[in-house]
Amino acid sequence: MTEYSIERIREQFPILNQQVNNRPLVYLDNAASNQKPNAVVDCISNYYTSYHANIHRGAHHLAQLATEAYENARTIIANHLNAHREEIIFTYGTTDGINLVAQTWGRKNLKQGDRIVISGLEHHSNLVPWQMVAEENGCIIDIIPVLSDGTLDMAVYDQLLEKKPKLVAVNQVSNSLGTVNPIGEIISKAKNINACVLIDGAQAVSHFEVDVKQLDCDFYVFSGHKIYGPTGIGVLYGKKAILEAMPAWRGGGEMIKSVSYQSFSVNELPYKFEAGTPNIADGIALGRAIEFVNSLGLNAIRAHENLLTKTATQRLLEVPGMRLIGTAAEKTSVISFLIDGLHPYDVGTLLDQLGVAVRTGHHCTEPLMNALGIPGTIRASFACYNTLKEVDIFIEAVKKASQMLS
Amino acid sequence: MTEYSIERIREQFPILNQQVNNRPLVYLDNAASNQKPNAVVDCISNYYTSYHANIHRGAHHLAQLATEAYENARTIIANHLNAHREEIIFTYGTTDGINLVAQTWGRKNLKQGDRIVISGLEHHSNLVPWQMVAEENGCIIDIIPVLSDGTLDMAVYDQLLEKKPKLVAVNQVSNSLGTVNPIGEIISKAKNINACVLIDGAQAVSHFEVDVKQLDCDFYVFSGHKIYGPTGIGVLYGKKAILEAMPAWRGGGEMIKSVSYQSFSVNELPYKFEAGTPNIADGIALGRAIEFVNSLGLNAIRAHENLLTKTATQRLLEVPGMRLIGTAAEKTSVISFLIDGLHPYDVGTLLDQLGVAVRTGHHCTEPLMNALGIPGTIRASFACYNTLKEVDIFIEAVKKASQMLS
Amino acid sequence: MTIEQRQQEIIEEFALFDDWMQKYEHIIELGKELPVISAEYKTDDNIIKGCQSRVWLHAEMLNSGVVHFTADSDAIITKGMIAMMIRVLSDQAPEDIASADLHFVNEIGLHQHLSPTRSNGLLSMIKQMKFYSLAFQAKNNG
Amino acid sequence: MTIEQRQQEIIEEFALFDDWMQKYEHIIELGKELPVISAEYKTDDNIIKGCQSRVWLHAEMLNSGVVHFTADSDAIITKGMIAMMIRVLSDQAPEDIASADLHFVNEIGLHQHLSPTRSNGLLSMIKQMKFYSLAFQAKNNG
Ligand SMILES: Cc1ncc(COP(=O)(O)O)c(C=O)c1O
Ligand SMILES: Cc1ncc(COP(=O)(O)O)c(C=O)c1O
Repeated sequence: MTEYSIERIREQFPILNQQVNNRPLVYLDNAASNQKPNAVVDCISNYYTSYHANIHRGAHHLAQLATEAYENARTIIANHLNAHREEIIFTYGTTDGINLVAQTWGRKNLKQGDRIVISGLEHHSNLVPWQMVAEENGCIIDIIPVLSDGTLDMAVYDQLLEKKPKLVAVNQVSNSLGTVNPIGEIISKAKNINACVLIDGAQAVSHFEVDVKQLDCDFYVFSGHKIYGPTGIGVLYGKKAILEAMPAWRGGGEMIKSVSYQSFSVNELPYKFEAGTPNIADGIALGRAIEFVNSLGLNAIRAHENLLTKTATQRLLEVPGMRLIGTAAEKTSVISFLIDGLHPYDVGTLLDQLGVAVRTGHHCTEPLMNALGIPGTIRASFACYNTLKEVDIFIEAVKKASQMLS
Repeated sequence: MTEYSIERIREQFPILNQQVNNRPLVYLDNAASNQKPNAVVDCISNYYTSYHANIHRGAHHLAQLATEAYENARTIIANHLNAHREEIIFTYGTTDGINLVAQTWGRKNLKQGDRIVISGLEHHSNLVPWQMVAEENGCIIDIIPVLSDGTLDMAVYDQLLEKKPKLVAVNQVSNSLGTVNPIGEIISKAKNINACVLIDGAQAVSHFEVDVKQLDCDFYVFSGHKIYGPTGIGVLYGKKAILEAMPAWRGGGEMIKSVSYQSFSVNELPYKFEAGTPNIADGIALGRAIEFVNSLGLNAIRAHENLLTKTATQRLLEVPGMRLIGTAAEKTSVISFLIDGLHPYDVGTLLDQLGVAVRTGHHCTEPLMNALGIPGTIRASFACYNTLKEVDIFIEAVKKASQMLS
Repeated sequence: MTIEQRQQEIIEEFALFDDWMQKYEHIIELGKELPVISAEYKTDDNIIKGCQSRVWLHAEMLNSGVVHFTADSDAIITKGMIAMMIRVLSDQAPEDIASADLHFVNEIGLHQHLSPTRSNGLLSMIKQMKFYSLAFQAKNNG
Repeated sequence: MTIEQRQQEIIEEFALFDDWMQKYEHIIELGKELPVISAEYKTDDNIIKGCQSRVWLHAEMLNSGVVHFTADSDAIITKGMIAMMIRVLSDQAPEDIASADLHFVNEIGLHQHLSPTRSNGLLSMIKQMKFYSLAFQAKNNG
């Protein structure tokens, strides 16, 4: 492994090199979406300026180049997750992927009275799709409660499993608190009772290597834009046998083997779930984004992010009235906090004036915020390109904002 | 209006300026996907290198810039179609848009025994989604037959309307034959019996101005990549009252007003149908693509394309055994043809060797090909940047290929 | 004073500030000084829910024919912005409120707080103020 | 001749051509010369459906222990490619067919015809040829 050179990394992210409100931008909204290295941006431009064409079935040169690049991205992703090519479905994002599973596997297999277990930490995208199926098919959703430190109450999980749920759907990492959930344990216990397991990896893929075979989950979903790739593209991994047994979702070109005015038959995997012209450019660029993280190494990225997170967490405690939300032992580079008496929106607004971009609000986990009895949090999250210098600026900015508001 | 300067237009499409198999590329696969002007490509790069952030709810500067640009694109599209902002739903493409309507409006309103009218010219994407709903809900699909010249049998359409279909779903322009359908008449007759009307505008938007209010259709869908915009983005227009009455489709972040562990309430239009992080970059770039076509003027583009199409059609008849498929009086710049005794794949392969990119096969209209009793066609289609010189090269290439294969 | 004169007054006030910090300190001050909305009006009925901060708004028509607003927010910067909105629009004739163009927000460089993307409830609050005014006006004319 | 020797033969044959046109003329010629598959084998059972062109493939195990292939296509270039595949793989031992690396396609510059994107049925045909060989081999050993 080469040395982790933060300068060389930042050179690849020109967006970071700008002033916001006359201050250097400190971008700490990475859990919402991280920035894209030049390699990814150039990959998109290069596609459009040299080999764009609609893919598959095209007998001409550009169509061939575009198809090869797109399918090559699928292979990169498959290798990265330790999956087979046919198990990698291109979606438009995590939300799209979860809805795909809910509307196909879910509507088919979840029957009246069946139970679905999700965690209290879930993003709306891993909650609402299940509420929709549950309402349609008459299922019951059980919630694994969240303890005060932001970890899941695994004792209750064990009890919920006794009710023999058909599905367990949890995130690997909480977007609001950064909690890393024990998905190994969650999956193996669910497998013991033959429950199907979906893992929402949106917040995990930019921090951890993921081996779906070893995890043994049935579905794994993530978004390109959270792993230094473009918006509008995502991945659904599914075990081959399960994908094969699932009905198709979107109908249209490409997902069919044969069509008459009366009926259609479906194409083989993965195309069965990829109706219409796909997001070719961003699919190719997602492959490039994965090569980017692998070039740095996810372990190296995580070590760097851990240093930033630990430093920032300690120094935040210097701020009077500081209240950290989510203090699990295992966390990614997310710090959610509140300051006594101050509204997150006010703090966020002043941080923005100081050039520091954080997110405030419920982070699309409204039920979690209600369970914790808070209106939302201020959330700072670090990526591979953030620096200790930026941690300093962030801390000073929080202090300044806190002063102005008190 | 400024003069139509083909040189100045081509300068904006660097992809066209390349050699394929040692010959200048002649790109005539525009009906599958047209190429992107620099303005669109730069718009994407510029987004990622200067103001990418997750949109909506973000209190910081980059999030604000990104949100404004994305919502501004929505306004550009709304103005272009003469619709209201809330009536413009960003989708991931035509296929995604039609499935959205089929799975929400369709599943809710199409009941056992209800009839759906589609045309015999439909792309699989405007057929399979309806077959799926029809199978689930027990509906009947009626087909408006295609006459030998590639136009619709409007007398049969009148008869089908007597059976009081709930839905009429047709394309404005056939992708395989280029036939321009009389959608004004189709819509007004359908409205007389209160049928809902969906227009698939995928092949229309790069050739015609579209005024959805004047058309009075209920839904209008198209893809960005067919109007000089990026892949992975599309538009669904729907009448406000209908969109409001429709259930949501994808569940997740952004499409909700409020969520508890037990239930959710939906957000207002258009967000109700836009779950999850949208394709921000490509949404913004689609706005730019529409500004591009408007800068040339769709009438000017069409006049230019008509000249190319007319010239090419006449000259193709010089080729022995030439059989034009689709000879409607009103056509866009699509020429589908066969040469007696030759397989389309063979012709396409040799044209590719000669630098000419055409599409061969059934063009995702397999039932139409079967109805016409042909295995597929060779399809050449022109865009704003093609030239009379390229028509020459194309004709010579067809002659050469035909010679080699005979 | 007309709505326009009140806007001018605020613009002049803000012209005194050298930097954003003074400006925000002033807004925070205004927020703190905003008269408390009476508890009976701080109800769920009167809530305007932004994602980021919540706003309560109450409107009543006074006998003098002007609309009187009281409001509150859980966020202090939002509250400061509200204070300015009320200063400009409260106790004005409903037709003037309904047609008011609040250009001062732009001119003092705070337009970002009215962006729909902030979802702090402010934009909806202004819509709601105008809506109340139209309703009162209709009732008067009716 | 082994599979490898037959591949070398084809590579040398193609080395004679100066340009792509001669190459394709040769493939078209090969397509025309491909022995007709007997009608009884040109059935829907034996069809390999590409989107662009269709391929029919029949395989049988001869008493001599080699696998004999006959095939056809509706497209002449596909047929020419088939002719070469048959020339290389037909009448070889099943284990050799199953493990064959058809590098000649690359070397004569026609790999694009084996791309999955062409969907001309060729790639599936080769898969099917190997699959038959494996099946025959298993039967022999069984
Ligand atoms: C008429 C028509 N409808 C629908 C589609 C599907 O569009 P997309 O593949 O972009 O979803 C196409 C293009 O392929 C088309 O030409
Ligand atoms: C844990 C988690 N799940 C799901 C999502 C939804 O992802 P997307 O908005 O990209 O569809 C997100 C991100 O917003 C997330 O953090």
